Amino acid sequence: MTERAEAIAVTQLHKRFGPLEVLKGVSLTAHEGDVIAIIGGSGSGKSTFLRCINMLELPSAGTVTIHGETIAMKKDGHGGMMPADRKQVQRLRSRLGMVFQSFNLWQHMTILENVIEAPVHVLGIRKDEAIERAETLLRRVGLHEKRDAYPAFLSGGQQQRAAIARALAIQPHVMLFDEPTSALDPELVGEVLTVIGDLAKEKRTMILVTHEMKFARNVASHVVFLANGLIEEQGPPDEIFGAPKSERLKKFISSIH
Amino acid sequence: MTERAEAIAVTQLHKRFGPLEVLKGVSLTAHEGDVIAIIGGSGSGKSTFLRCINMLELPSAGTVTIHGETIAMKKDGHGGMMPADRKQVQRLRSRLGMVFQSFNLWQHMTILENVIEAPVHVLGIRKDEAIERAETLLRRVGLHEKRDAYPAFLSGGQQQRAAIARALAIQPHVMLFDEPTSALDPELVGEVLTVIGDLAKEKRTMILVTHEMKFARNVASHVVFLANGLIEEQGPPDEIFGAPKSERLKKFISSIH
Amino acid sequence: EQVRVGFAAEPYPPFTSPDASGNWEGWEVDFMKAICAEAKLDCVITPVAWDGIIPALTTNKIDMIIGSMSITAERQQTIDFSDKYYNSPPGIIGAKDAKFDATPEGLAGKTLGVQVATIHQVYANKYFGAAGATVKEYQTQDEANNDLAAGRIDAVQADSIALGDFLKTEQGSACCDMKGTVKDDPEILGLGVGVGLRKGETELKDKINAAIKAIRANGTYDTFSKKYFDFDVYGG
Amino acid sequence: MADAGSLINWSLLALEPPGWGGVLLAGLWNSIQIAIGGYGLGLILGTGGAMGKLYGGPVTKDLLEVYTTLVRAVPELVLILILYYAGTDVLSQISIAFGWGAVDISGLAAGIFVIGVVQGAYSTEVIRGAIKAVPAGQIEAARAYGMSPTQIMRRITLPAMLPHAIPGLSNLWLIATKDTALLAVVGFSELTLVTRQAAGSTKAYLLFFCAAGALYLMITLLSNVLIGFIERHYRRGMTRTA
Amino acid sequence: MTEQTVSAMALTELPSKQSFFKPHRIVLMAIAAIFVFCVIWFMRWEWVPKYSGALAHGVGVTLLMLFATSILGFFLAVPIGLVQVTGPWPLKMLAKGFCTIIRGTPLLLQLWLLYYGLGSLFPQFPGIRSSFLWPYLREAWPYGVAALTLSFAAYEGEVMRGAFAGVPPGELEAARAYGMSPFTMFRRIWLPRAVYRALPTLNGETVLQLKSTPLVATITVIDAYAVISKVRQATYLTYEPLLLLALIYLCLTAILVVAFRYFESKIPSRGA
Ligand SMILES: Nc1ncnc2c1ncn2[C@@H]1O[C@H](COP(=O)(O)OP(=O)(O)OP(=O)(O)O)[C@@H](O)[C@H]1O
Ligand SMILES: Nc1ncnc2c1ncn2[C@@H]1O[C@H](COP(=O)(O)OP(=O)(O)OP(=O)(O)O)[C@@H](O)[C@H]1O
Ligand SMILES: [Mg+2]
Ligand SMILES: [Mg+2]
Repeated sequence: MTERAEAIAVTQLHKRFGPLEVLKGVSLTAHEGDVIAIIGGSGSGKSTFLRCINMLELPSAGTVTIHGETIAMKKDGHGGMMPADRKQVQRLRSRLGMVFQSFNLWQHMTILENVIEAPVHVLGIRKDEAIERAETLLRRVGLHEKRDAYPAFLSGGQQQRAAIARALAIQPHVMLFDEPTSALDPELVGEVLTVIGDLAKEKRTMILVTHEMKFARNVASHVVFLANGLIEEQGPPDEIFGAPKSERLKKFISSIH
Repeated sequence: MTERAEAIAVTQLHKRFGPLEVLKGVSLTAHEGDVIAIIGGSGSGKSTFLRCINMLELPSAGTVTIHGETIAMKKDGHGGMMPADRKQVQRLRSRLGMVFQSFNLWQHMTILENVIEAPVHVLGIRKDEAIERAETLLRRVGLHEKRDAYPAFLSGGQQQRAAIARALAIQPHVMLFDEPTSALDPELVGEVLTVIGDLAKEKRTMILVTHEMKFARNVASHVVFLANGLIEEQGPPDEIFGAPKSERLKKFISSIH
Repeated sequence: EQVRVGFAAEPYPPFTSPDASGNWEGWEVDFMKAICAEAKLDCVITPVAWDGIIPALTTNKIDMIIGSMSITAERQQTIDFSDKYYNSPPGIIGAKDAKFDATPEGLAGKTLGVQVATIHQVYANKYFGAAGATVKEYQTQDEANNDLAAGRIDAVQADSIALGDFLKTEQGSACCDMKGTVKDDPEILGLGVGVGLRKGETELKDKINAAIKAIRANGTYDTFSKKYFDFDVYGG
Repeated sequence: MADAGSLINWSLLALEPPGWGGVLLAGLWNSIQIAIGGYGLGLILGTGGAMGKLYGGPVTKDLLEVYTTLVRAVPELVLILILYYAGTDVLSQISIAFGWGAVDISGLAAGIFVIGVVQGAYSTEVIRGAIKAVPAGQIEAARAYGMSPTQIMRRITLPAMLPHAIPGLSNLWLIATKDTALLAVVGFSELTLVTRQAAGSTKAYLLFFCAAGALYLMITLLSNVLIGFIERHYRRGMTRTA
Repeated sequence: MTEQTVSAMALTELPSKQSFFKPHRIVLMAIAAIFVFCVIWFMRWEWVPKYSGALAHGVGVTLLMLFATSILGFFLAVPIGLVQVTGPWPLKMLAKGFCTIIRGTPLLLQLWLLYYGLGSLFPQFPGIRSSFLWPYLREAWPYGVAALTLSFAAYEGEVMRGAFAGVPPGELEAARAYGMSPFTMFRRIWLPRAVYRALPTLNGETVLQLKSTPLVATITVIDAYAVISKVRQATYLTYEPLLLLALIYLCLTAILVVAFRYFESKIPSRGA
């Protein structure tokens, strides 16, 4: 365990929206190869936590360290914080592959164009090389024959798999998933979970927010239960699901099943 | 039974849409006070039959007699039939209160205006009198306090009850219901069925197309099973539901439960 | 019976121009009043767009044109004219500090402004345009003058009386002076200015001709002309 | 230069002569009259046109299609010239043919006619779209209660389509007010032409064009306020999201 | 027939694509053909050859005006639309005010204001008169281009505002999440996405712009309309030149519409 490098370290993350304190000091470390599942009730701050990691939300306090590099923050004028160096944020973001609940594929580009966009225009990879790599990825998520289709013509499950390929294309250190299946019809959930499961088997570092408890139990190496902006309990999936300690978690697990 | 007058008599009604013959000769008589439930599979022609009664669809052959007055038909140029006298159709229509599956309340009028529209502008009743009567009706369907609201601001159940009040306002000889509850959420179905049930208790003549078998069994005096454009079986509800004879009806009833 | 008298809706001093109360005044307005009084016609002033004034006449929007319209053979194919009621040669003005003559050679390479649908437009295109001048066509005389004063064009060809009036204004006297009159070409420049009439309305034409004769004979013509000109506008 | 001073000579805008304010306002009044008249005529033509396009026979439909296509494809300026000369000519020919005698079409009437015909084509499309947006069930319900076709049109279809038509119709009104300016090219004394006259007579071009611009802008802004009221009134039956 | 008259089906019916040549159409077309024949036969067209060169030139000027001002106007419209969506409030107000003023006043007036109003001020400044710009400021077309460009920018600016605002925020967020800089995100995602959305409206606006170009003739630019005006004055014909002009614009509009349809068809319809 100890020999594996730290992929992401978050310390004492606070986030408030006006009067509402959504995160009240959350610390979490993901080593390389970890698959961390974040669970918790609606409004418990799961999405906010994930979005703070890549600065889509600016934390109010706390630090985020990605692959050993801490994002430098400075005070903004209004009592919050903002990145001191925009370029650093852009660089570190390109090491995190985010997959959104609602896919957010770029509708004006074909699937292939979606996948090569960030490699070419952010990482500066040559276009033919990017295409080659993209085709491999699309084949892996089973979408190779759809590469020239526009997102609007794909089913939700296919769109989400394309979004996963897009995230993988930047060869991220860590993949972040925010409820990647909750916008899908039940029949389509399976295909996306299979792809994510395969990634987990490859020991790719992942942090995923999910409501699919069975899935979390199967693939996660570590489960974090967020409640009221704090980590109420964490541990290996068997412990969390098999022998929950806190009352809240017990109630949460029973309500889910 | 025999002393009661004929409210509606339909004889040998045929209806074809291009090559498709939807009704292949349906005859039905409703006496005053009858509550006739029409049941049948999807596409069996129930709606078409109901719509032919008030000439929203023009029958291809057959006669419709309302309260002893037969709608005069003539040949149109294309092998079909059309009413010989438009005025007669308009007059007879105003004796039939139709309640649609999708309510079809007039969106630009308040509930009260919806209810008085036909009495004032078709029957020529004085406006204050119409309002008085409308208020009574709205109170009866439990919508009195909503009389100045616009339909878009009402729930589906409330809208359907308003539509029933609107149909009752013309003091129709016969009420026609075409699946009045199937556009409603399950929780709202109850309120509408209660209102219709009350009407049935008052011995108001009604023909209703419905998928609510339990309801049909409770309120109908006579049940008609349409299949493939013909009346496959008809009789009192207990016979139809309790001891169906034809194979089709047996299958239909078992599939519903 | 009402007779609608059309002329250009834009200022064309000193012949027709609107004043601040919305009335029209000028020599031609006085002339119109005089002949209408003489011929016992109930005339109403109907300003129309100059470039559409002949269509306006032929499509019955107006009944006659009193708008400094020269009698030319070409126009006579479409409309009729009364006898002439004034005549003045076309002149050319230009910026004071520019030295050139009102000849094709003098104007070569220069930009010359004219009003559309006038004899000046036809003339300028035939003589100056062909000799290397750029002819720029304006909807109204006033705009041509204004562009000359603004230095956008080098010269303006127009009726010498109208130009003289412009040169008397503050703007005109500051910028420009008369460069001379152009060589005559009766076929284009016509035989003076007449009242435009629809073809075939001979009765009206006779009335007008009689009225013109009458006001010239009884001195009315000279009386109102004196208010504007110190020379004989009727011409030779 | 002489007009450097007159650029800010506000007295030129005085309402009484020698100020030209009165003339501008008279021009504005003419513009408004034409806009209202032309818009009204356009609405009548548009309603008729929409009916014809929706319920008319095949010949009516095709003819109306030609009308709306032509009018929408040819510049207003050209249409105004054609209609001003040819249209009014044809009108009076028709009137003579019917034995009503030559109609004396005033500039105002011609302006209203011209703007009206142009507006008619646009409102036809707006109203047609709005009528098509009325749910078919609403009309079916009216038929089921025994309303006659004209009653349905008057009581149900037209009022029900209004909320859908109002945005398009308000746009058309703003276009109508601005299109009146094009009548300047046929010499009609509306605001733009009198502005040109005033500017030409006084050489204070900038002042008068800005003043006229302000007047047009005022019409637009006032109309926007009014349209807001109307829209709120007619959309009261619709949900906020609709 | 009444049932068909108010038939609910008629309300939802799409334009029938069946046969273009229905019996009544053939009759109508025959009538139209007779009409066209009458127009050609009985009206005077002998002037056409004489002016065809000038007319071709005029159409060229019209098209040049159209394309120059649409393209320039579009480039102006992008920032105008953008600042209304994201800009700081002073810029937002400025853009909004600009759109309101331009859209609230007639283009003809704007044109005259620029050419006769502003244009007659310039020569009063000797500095301008002696500058290299003067040869252009003397001409009429720069004013025409300026007025048409501003007008297009204002109308299209409103369209672009809607288009920018309509791009789903999630797609922009995705761009940020992959480390795009704000400029890259704008160039690669936001702008193209907004333009695709605006394309159908752009078609309509361009046709409107074409229909506005003849106004430049009133400030001495020789476009197709001006050439026809010249014909009218030279020939004293009332109808024929105008009919030809209408036909020319009809063809130009048709070409524009077809061209835009072609571009639109290249874009995924469900995606746009
Ligand atoms: N931009 C924002 N402004 C204000 N409040 C916000 C914002 N984003 C989130 N919140 C609030 O923060 C709280 C946590 O939100 P978050 O989306 O992180 O919850 P979640 O755990 O992801 O819930 P869910 O399972 O429903 O997605 C909620 O109460 C939410 O209303
Ligand atoms: N206007 C029409 N044109 C062509 N076919 C039609 C039309 N209206 C109904 N049909 C066809 O007629 C058949 C019977 O339709 P109808 O609506 O009467 O069935 P139904 O018994 O009411 O079914 P459901 O329970 O689904 O409402 C169906 O096959 C339908 O597709
Ligand atoms: Mg969430
Ligand atoms: Mg049905």
